[in-house]
Amino acid sequence: MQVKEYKPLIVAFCCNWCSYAGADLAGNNRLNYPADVKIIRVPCSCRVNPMFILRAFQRGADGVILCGCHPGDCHYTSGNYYTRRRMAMLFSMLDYLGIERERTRVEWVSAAEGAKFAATMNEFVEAVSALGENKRLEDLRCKR
Amino acid sequence: MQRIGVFVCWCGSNIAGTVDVKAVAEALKSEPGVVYSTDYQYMCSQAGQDLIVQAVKDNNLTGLVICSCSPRMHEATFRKTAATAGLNPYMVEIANIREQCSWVHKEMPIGTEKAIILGKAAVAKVNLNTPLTPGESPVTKRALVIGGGIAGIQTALDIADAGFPVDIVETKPTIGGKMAQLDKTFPTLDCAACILTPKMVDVAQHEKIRIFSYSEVAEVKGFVGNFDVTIKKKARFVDETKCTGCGDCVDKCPMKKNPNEFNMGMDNRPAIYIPFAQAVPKVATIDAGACTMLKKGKCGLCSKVCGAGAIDYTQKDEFISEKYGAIVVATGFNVISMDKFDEYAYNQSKDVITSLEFERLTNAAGPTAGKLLRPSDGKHPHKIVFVQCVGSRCENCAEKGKEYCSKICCMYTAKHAMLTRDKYPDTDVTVFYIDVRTPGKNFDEFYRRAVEEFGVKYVKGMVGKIVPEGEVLKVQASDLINNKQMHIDADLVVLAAAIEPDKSARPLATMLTASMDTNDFFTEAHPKLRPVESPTAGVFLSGACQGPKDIPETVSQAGAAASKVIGLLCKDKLLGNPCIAGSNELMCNGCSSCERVCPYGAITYLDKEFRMPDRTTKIRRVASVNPAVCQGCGACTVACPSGAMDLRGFANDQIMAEVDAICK
Amino acid sequence: MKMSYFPGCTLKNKAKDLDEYARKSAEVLGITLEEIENWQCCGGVFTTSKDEIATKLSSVRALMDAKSKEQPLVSVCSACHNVIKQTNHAMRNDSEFADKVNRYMSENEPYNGETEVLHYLEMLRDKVGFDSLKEKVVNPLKGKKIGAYYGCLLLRPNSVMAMDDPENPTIMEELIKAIGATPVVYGMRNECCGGYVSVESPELAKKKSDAVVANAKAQGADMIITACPLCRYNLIKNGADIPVVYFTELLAQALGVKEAENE
Amino acid sequence: MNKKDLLREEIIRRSGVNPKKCMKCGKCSGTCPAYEEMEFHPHQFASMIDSGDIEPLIASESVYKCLSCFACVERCPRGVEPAKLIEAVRLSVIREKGANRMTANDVPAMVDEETPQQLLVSAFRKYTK
Amino acid sequence: MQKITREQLLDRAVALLSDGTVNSVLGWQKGEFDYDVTPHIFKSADELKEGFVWNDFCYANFSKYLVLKTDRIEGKLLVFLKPCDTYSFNQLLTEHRFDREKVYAIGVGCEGMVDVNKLKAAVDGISSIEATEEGLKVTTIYDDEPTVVAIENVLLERCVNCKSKKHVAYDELMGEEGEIIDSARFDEVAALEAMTADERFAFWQNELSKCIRCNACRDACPACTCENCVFNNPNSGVETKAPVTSFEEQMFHIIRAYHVAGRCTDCGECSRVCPQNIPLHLLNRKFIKDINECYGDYQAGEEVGMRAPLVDYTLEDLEPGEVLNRRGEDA
Repeated sequence: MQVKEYKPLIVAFCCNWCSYAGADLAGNNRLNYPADVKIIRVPCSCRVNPMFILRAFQRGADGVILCGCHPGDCHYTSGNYYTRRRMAMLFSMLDYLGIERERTRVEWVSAAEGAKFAATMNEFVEAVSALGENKRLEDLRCKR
Repeated sequence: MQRIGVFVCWCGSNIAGTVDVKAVAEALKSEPGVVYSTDYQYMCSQAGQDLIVQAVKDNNLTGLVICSCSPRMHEATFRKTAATAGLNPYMVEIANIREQCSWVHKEMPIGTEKAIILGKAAVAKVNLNTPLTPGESPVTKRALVIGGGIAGIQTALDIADAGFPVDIVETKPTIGGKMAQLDKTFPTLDCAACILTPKMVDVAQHEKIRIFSYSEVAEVKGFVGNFDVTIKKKARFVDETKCTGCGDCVDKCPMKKNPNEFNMGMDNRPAIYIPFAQAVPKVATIDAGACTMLKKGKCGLCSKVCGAGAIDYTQKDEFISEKYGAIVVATGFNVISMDKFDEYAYNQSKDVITSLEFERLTNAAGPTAGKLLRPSDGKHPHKIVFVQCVGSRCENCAEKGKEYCSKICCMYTAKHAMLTRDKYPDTDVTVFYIDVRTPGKNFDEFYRRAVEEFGVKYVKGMVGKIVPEGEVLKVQASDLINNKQMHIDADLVVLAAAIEPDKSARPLATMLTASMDTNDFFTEAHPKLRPVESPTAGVFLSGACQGPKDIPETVSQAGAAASKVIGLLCKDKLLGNPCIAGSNELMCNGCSSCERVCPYGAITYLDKEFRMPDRTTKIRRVASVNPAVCQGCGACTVACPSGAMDLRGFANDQIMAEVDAICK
Repeated sequence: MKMSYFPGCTLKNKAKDLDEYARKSAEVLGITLEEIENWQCCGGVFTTSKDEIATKLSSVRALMDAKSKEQPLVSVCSACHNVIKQTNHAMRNDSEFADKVNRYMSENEPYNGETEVLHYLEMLRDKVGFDSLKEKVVNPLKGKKIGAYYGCLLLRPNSVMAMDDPENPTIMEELIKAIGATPVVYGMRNECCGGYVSVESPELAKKKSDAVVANAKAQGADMIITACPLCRYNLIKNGADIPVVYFTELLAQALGVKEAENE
Repeated sequence: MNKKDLLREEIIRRSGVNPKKCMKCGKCSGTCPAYEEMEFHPHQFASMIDSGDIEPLIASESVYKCLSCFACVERCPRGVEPAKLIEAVRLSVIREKGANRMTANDVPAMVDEETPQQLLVSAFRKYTK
Repeated sequence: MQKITREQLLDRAVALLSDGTVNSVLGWQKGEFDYDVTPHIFKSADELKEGFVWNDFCYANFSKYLVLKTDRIEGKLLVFLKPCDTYSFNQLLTEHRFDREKVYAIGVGCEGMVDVNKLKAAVDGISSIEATEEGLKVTTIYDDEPTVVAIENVLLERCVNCKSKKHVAYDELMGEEGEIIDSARFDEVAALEAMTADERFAFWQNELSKCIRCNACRDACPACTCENCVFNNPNSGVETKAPVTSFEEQMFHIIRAYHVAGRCTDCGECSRVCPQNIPLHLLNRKFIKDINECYGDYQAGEEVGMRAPLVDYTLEDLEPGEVLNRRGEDA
């Protein structure tokens, strides 16, 4: 019997001004990355509520990546600085709870960095695939 | 329940080559709310758009999902299509199945599967979309310019020439700013007064311009198009409407020994004074700290000699309130204090001066009537050393100097050196430099002329120590090219002191909720594309308050700021972006978290009365978002612990629905 | 008020005056200087190298001694002060260095730079106050035009010494005013006298010392005061033609604990 | 890492100074009181250490000419601290076996009546291991 | 044993009531057992004399009560605040959660409060408790001779790791002012951090699986004063009263800890009230420790008006990846 190849489910939140445009540029340049990545457009990385990320995990996402403008380049001047703190604290907490750190990531991708977007996604999917299915967050409250 | 139509675009083979568009249209048909689903070769073509309009009419659609190229490409197009079909333009969502699907994946089954998921997410979102209408706000057709230097003057003139009234607020008794203190201007060497004073007169005579001199901005409220500003007119103890500027009072005043700010303290002025002959307004001002009448009630001489009866010792600070549609900041710069650089002996010798002091020494209206004489003994200096980059480009001396390059020093030093050699060929002039930075039209040519035609000695190296000894200043410096240490007995040393934003800028920025960098220069909305706008809507930047600038740059930025202001004031109403934050007052805690993260100062708080379930009332502090100021970043929505703050168009439940659709 | 006192080797030999008058004057001003027992020589210069431990231990011992008594540590000699203050700064801010030292010292309680290190001049300014010093002056040194000579060790590096403006210091000028004399400010007052180089390049030291004295004289000084024995030695040896004395001598004189010398 | 780079690393670590911060203004050499006596000047120490060209510095007398007066450290606009670099090179020299520049035997010739102990102590610290 | 006596507090409360400074008193009231002490609003001197207590069981942090109670009463409310309570008091003021003008705060020195669970574990069948210099003299239903329990052995966790004996807010202080304490409160967090991810997961899975979602932690938490909690709000997208998903169930503690991050004063009420004895404070303390390490020391509530670290930033902040890996790759 052939085992079905494991395909991770990846949610990518991209800010409208830099990273979403970077993802579009990756498309324009036909740079491949796995279809496991599904992008959700937000105005700014600072719009991403930790609850969205937790919700994605809880609904079965294996990895969540948040992309925004590089620090200093935020369309709204300071949004990504808040993102940086919020996500640093959230991810550190998930790590503390024993959730694999490779499942979460923040990456700054500019509108010109189509190649970086594709490379980041390839790398992230690979890292998450290596971990396998995301069970821990779901099992955190269910000791078997 | 929404009635959603799904429209899958082939984009020729761009999408259809990797995505089975028919399968996508078919799959999305069974999603909740979807009542119509189809595909077409080019959705963005006129035929494609007509197809959408027809489908809306035939099926009474309330929301549209377009599976096509990136929303950055055609979102605006399809919103217009929706409007044509009689829908609210914000009832459209795009599933990006080209750039983020067909173009990055190769295999049809994989592309199709992903396109369906992206389509489902868009459907899930549209289900929760609500019609949005951009807010409108009126525009007060009057501009405020803060600062009356060349930047403020130029901006005010340009705005006023376009027909809008402008007020200039200047903290000094006269407009003119730093440029009025300069002698000649590089690289053309025209006299600063000759080109500036006519502009000052234009300002004074312009029927659309009012000058509030000796005044400060005390309070700013409101937002773009609707600022409420309180201006504090400081008591000058002279009735501006009566004073003719004849100067009789100035001549008679017995309190003559007060440092003359206009001449950088190198000579004295009386307690009642007019800063300089071409001052605008040409009105006397009494220095309350120096006047014996005001301090002790004795004297009153100026009042006695004033034929116009303009002296008023009882004058009080006056507060004026005015409405403005736009505010231009033009607060300019100052040279930094040389106190912390006493290796250059600025505090030990009068003959060590800053470049701005040198300007006054060479200016015909200056303390020496334009003759270059040493401040200590009035002798003509025969050996002059110029030191560049004093306090500029300092890495770790934040309390001493500045990390940035002050930009103008290379050129004015070349100018000073050249003019000195031109007027006094017997004077030996040495300039110590780290780098000579002359990017600008005719700038490097100018510097080369100083060296090649005027014989100014440029030495690559830095002065390490200056020791006053007797009549001379012993200058010890390095000459890096010749690898030697130099010792010069100079008569005069001129320090190219770094420049810094005026001290009034920081409190002003707070009032305006305009952001600043760590050096207290105002931040622009975008460093390349919006260089004369502050991120705060309706606040514009002119001149050196935004960064070091020379006169040509300042004037062009002043004009650019004016054109932005004119563009704003031309509008009768401002249409906002409807995708903005809004607070649910029933859930708001009034905790101020959202206010603290808002980059635009769009959030204020109101005390609001609420009816409680037990029929009592309760007054609570709740957040209120100003729709004209909010730009819709969403930072507040995450800072809000109770979830009261949400973002229209990207609401919590909408994004959550997208997440759910993708992760299903 | 009692304070720990680190005299240093020179003050016990060639510069006994500096020591004696420092103590006597302090007594008048209500401060008892308690000499640290078994102090060891500071080493004269602070080695800035991060991997030098041994040469800094004598300072650490003195600092720990003062800490155990909960007293500030006062020194008069500029060199001792410089070495001790820099060592203390390193103990406070360079944890790697402090760890190594503490391991070596193996005392019960690690030392982390807690002691307050004061130069005698700082003690006068910050603990006594020049105003109250002025009140205690019995022989104001009227008419004397005195150039204060700081040299390098008192002021630099300012990030550590933090005693005064390193380019325009005033602490000694304030002292001169307090004892009734007139300070003469001159540019060379914070330049080097030649220091230890005088052992092998006396000509360099001479050049440096001459420049200092010439500048002080040109600006009108008829006397130079200093806190550093080596500065004084270099200036005198290289032919200073105005008196070069320790500041403590003049202080003692003004406070009436030293007989005025025949002038 | 080759020997040259090792030496560079060593000097940088020991001094705690980053010579890359130097903007080559030459203020250190403008301020240096021992400039005339030095073959290599403070700004050259920064620049040569940065480029790994350290052997000539080690071979030069310049390391003994620095007065450790810290004027260059105080006045450097970029916080490069040249005196600490010179000190680090000097230590490389005197820590070599037998490289002490001064011995106790030299002392009698150097002192006079008034020589303060401080002078000898400092000189020993500077010239010997 | 507390240094301040019940009588001292009582006298002062009665005096403030009678001179009209305040018109009611938020204090502790005697319950069924000596260790049952409940918050109560006293309206009169008689009521106070009857029911007011001050002893080693007055652990409740009153700050949160001010949010609800100050709106409901006429005039001023007198409140007694232990040092740790004052931090919550300031934090709530920072967040404009009550009107300072309506409160008269008396800072009360505190010698540490007793963990009833620990006491019960030490002594079975408690019938009465008396505080003495030697410790708690506990009489039981089994023995005639009372048992003496040293208070150090039965202190609340938050008192064992007391962070401050200093009051940061009050109108009036009773007793001596203490100091901020350099406590070892982060040691447990550090120990967890030092574990492997698997061990941490096992630890937390074991702890959090005990949760019965009673909401006691949220209800006691002085930072959880939202007008409407996200978990009760049908529009938040996360509410699950009609449990179509188990999102709230699974994520409750993470989201709650995140929502109070930077605002939590580490008062320890969450762990104290948890009926399942889950060490919830270790979640909040993790955030506090991370914030201290990454953004500089910050104590919520130290001053009124401070900008909480998560609504602030610097240009040089660490990247999330750097924060995660700052102690090296995963242990």
